[in-house]
Amino acid sequence: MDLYEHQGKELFAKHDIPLVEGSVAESAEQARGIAERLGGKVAVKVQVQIGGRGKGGGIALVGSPQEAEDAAARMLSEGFQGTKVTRVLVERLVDISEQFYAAISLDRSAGAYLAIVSSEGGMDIEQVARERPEALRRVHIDPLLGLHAYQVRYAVGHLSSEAREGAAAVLAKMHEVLATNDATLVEINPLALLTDGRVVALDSKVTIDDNALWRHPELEGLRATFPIDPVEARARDAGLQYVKLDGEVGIIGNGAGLVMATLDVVELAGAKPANFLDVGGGASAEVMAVSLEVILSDPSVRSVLVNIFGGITRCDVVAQGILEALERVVPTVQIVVRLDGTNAPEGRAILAEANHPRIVPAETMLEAAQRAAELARAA
Amino acid sequence: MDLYEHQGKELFAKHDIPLVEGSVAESAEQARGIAERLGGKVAVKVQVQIGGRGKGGGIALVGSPQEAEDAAARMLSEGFQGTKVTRVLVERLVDISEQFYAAISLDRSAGAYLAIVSSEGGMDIEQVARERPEALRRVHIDPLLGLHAYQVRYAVGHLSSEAREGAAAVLAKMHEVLATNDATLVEINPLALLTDGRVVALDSKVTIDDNALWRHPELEGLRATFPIDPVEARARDAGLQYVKLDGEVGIIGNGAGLVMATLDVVELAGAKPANFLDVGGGASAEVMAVSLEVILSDPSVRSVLVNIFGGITRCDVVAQGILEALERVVPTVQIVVRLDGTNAPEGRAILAEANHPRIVPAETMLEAAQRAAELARAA
Amino acid sequence: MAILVDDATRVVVQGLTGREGTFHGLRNRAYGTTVVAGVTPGKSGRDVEGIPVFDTVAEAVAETGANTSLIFVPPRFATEAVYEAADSELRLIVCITEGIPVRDMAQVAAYLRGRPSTLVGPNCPGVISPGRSNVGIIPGEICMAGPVGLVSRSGTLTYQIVHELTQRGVGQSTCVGMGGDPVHGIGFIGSLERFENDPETGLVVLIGEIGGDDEERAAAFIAERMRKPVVGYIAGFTAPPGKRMGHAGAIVTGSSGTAQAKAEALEAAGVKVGRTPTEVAELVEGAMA
Amino acid sequence: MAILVDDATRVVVQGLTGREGTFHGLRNRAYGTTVVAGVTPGKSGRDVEGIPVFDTVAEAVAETGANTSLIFVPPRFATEAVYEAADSELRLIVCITEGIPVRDMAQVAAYLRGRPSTLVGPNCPGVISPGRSNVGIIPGEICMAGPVGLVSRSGTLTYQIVHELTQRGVGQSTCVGMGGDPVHGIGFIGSLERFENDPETGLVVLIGEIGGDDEERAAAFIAERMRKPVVGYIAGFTAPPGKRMGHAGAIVTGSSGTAQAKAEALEAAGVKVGRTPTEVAELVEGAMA
Repeated sequence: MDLYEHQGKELFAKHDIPLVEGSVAESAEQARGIAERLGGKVAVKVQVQIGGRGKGGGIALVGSPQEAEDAAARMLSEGFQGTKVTRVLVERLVDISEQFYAAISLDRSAGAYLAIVSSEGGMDIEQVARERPEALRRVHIDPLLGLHAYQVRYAVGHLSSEAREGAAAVLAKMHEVLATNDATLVEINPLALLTDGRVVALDSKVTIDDNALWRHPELEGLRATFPIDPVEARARDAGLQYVKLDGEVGIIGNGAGLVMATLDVVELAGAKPANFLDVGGGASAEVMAVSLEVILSDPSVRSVLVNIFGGITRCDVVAQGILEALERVVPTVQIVVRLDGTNAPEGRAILAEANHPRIVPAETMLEAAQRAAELARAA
Repeated sequence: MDLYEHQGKELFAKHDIPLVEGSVAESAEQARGIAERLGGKVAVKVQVQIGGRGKGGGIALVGSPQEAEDAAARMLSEGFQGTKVTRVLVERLVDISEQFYAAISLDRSAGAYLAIVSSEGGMDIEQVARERPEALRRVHIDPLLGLHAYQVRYAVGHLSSEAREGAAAVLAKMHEVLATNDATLVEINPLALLTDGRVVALDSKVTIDDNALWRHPELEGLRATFPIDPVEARARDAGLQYVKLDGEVGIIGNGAGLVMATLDVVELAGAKPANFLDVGGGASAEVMAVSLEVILSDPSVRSVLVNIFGGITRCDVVAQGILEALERVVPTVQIVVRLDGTNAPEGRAILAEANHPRIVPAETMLEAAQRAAELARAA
Repeated sequence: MAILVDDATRVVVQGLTGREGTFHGLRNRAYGTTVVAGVTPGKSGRDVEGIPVFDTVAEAVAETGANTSLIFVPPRFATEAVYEAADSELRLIVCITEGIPVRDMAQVAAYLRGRPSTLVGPNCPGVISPGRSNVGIIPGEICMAGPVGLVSRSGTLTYQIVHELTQRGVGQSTCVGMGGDPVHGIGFIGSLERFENDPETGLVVLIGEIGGDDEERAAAFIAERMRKPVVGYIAGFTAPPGKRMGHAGAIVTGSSGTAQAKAEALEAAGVKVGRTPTEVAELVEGAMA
Repeated sequence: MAILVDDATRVVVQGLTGREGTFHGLRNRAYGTTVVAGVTPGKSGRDVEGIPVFDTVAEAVAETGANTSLIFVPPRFATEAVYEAADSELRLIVCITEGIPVRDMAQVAAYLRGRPSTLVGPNCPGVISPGRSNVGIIPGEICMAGPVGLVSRSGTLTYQIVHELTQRGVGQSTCVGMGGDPVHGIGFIGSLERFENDPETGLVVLIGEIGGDDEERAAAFIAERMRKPVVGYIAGFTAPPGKRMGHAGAIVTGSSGTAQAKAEALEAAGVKVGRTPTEVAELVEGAMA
């Protein structure tokens, strides 16, 4: 679960990571009020989970409460790069002396967390890593022992001497944030040395491990504040992974790898996926029914491909779910169904017996993808 | 640092390990009062750091306050196996159904802690381990992860089913005691299942890691309550390891291994050590002077052997310390001095120049031991 | 021979008395796997259709000589189950459980370093050596014994490819479902190394997906150390960057980690990479001919 | 050759700017040891008689190619220093510090499992390969180069025995002061194994003392694996038994821990055990003749 900048900063504040004074506004009037309280000169920042806000007009540096109000009004009405904006963060403008980058994230290949500090920040850090690797220092953090003082010392040892102590304190607290909240990423870009000598977090990116949210009910609650597509909301409420794309074939599969392979094969067959949904392992008839309803509720879908390889999932149960869905919604498109693995003959027999006009059975994955692509093109 | 039974039980109480009701008495009258409060039927137990109290008369099971007073009076006046007794523990008598043994201690060869639970307790556990090894279960405890629930489950899995839950809770709390207090040993023998179903600690042995006492000032304070020989107290105040023995040669050396080897060589030379004192590494002249004073204050000493192999310790400094001591005390015995290693020639020269009548220089460790043994026999 | 599981495998199922544990434990036994014990705290003395249940793995091992664990335990308790199996020095630990927090797994990974147990998973379908032993949830009926070693980050995609191989009459020595979680036990390299040393394996199929750099590191290993042919497949050529794909292992992170980059790395190491599961099966068939 | 330290040893002294660190760091350098760096947090940029000081071991290693650490850091910070050295994958870490809590060392020992660094100590005099490199506080002037490998739990007792060997003209390949703390790095077995494989070592002297079962386990190793002759010494035949040793210790090891038991175990493994340091030197001289 990715947190918004202001949510990440609220976590930072709990762990005493120095921040710039500011508040969240949900309306232009609120933004004006905050700007007045902060003395007029403020930054207004869209709260979205997309990078590149600075270049893309998502951050306005303004000189008066009126300008803050105008900027907020524009952001809240226009959105940002196609994404709806419901909140802006209004922060006091500060005088920056130097900008750094600091992050702690999971290093999958090491099976451990990795702290990264760059002496250059406020820009695309991947570019810095490619072009000036010496600007970055990395230390692995033992998951049982945590972050040692010597590691912090090393990680900030290449920063300017004025910034080192403050940056060291921030890094240690970033690890506290990570460990206390089961985060898999805590990133600050830029981490800034101000002209008054303080080292403060000007941005925040925090990702919480979804698998650990049961340990953090207070964070689980944040999800409710995220703006979300109603179709995605329905899928999520059913515990399903649904993703909207921009093609025309709706795709249901079981297991992330098989779903991705299905997307690939559909594209090779000359069509584009409209969306996809992973029913996961052991899907019930009810789950299949909801899945099909979700997929069909997307108006851009011209055909549907159901690609199930039964393991824990039983194909007879899948077939029943498909038929249940067809009692609840009346599809306007054809549904190609390919069933294999556990109880596949039984599943195929159930569909054959139902003989539903919208169901198109297929023998293999490749054949199913080609059939769905043809149907989408024909529709 | 070894704790007395009642001190260990005070730690246990803090961690909610079930105990039998009782209090410490420093006089027979106090013991009577406690017995009255507990209803008369009590156990009176000498508080000493010696095993075998049960067989040796150190525990009296009595039926009335008067008997408790009599038992306490006897123990406090007579001592226990030659050791002075300043306190007794008076505890309510309980009905025991079964007796077990539980301990967590350092396993040096594994570099980790080891929990041991025996289904037979209340007796010599080493004998149980030799004769009925199947009565013992052992689990190693990872120093970074602590004691897992499955380990506790396994460790108590061979106890009677009535005792398992209670014993599991005690074992988990014993580990808490160990980890929280930097103990290297937490032992309960017997751990008893009472007829009322409770599992309680009837005894306690707790050893605290001396090197970790700075983390536990509250425990460091307990040491002040230990009865101690005044000579030992003087050595300890100077940070020296002094041990009283029952022979006639006083021994000073640097380093535990060299001191032990010196004891051995003195015995092979036909004498017995009266005491020994390890000045450790880098001894100053003052330390040497105090050491010699301590050793000479023991009236059973007939000769002294100073055996120093300089590493960090400088032999010239040692020689000066010996001369300083001889200005402060007037020895009645000969002092054999053997100096080797760092600055040995300078040290020997200092002693040669002083030409003190009580100082007998020796060239080698073997020669020094033989000389000291001869002098002791001759004295 | 085969790798990881074979005729000598003796399985203790941690969580045998749970719904999934019972279902798959019995299914594995029906396949021919030697399932000797189950573990569920507080249920010692019972049995599941003749499989005795113990309170602890240590007791199960002492009584039955189990050398392999199969874990079906809810995610909050699953890492404890792995520690327990590791403390009994089982040679193989297969953890099916999905949804274990990353931090817990990172601690397990640190603990397992230098210990004798090999972990497969978590969030994986397990390991099967067709005709011998099936430890996990891979449907045994889609497999057949033969010379192809297979290792995969994905579950159902593995079934798909195994199925296509079997339909062509190409059998498998061992199929390893390593799982897709960010922190996991055995990976491509550990599996490839074992297949390289396994006399019954003639060719290896490696099934990867977008995210991370496991495939790139596997490519380096193949170039340096493998003499047996390897056929590859990468899922996710058309997956949208940055969108969650169902498990954390499938997040595209910037430019590296794409299916394209992975396929190119493998091809540079001499691996033939199929663009569809069917093409993979065809490549294998061709290479075996 | 020798073991652990040799001409390729490049030492970083952690705690170089402290009193003991400076004294012994310079003393080791004067002996001929390649001392390349010191580490003291907050003192980077300074030097100690030409030895550059860094804030961290990582920086010291990057700048100077140090491969061995010598630790003189107060006990409260010493285990952090060991972790730091281990994280830089130094091949050898010699920790002189005395007084480290057992729990802290047990955690270090768990951390070092499966990592490439070898730890000597703590609470030890260090390691010397006479004429080549001295990393620690063993007085170099009492040693001479030769064929005897020596490993000891004791400090000054080691000096005594080395001294007696040298006085007889019997030199040493390497002297390992492993330290006497209950939880420590390299022990008898690790040292014996290295000496067995070291072509320059012809005979090994093992110096033990009462307590624990290191000597008994060393005896088992010698019986099974050593072909080179071993001469032993055990201190503490006449030491008073612990006033109150909990019973757990004796159950843990299954050994009484007495000098007598240890000497017998060694003799049963073919080790000649001297009763005095002088006798040890005589036995060695006889065996070399």
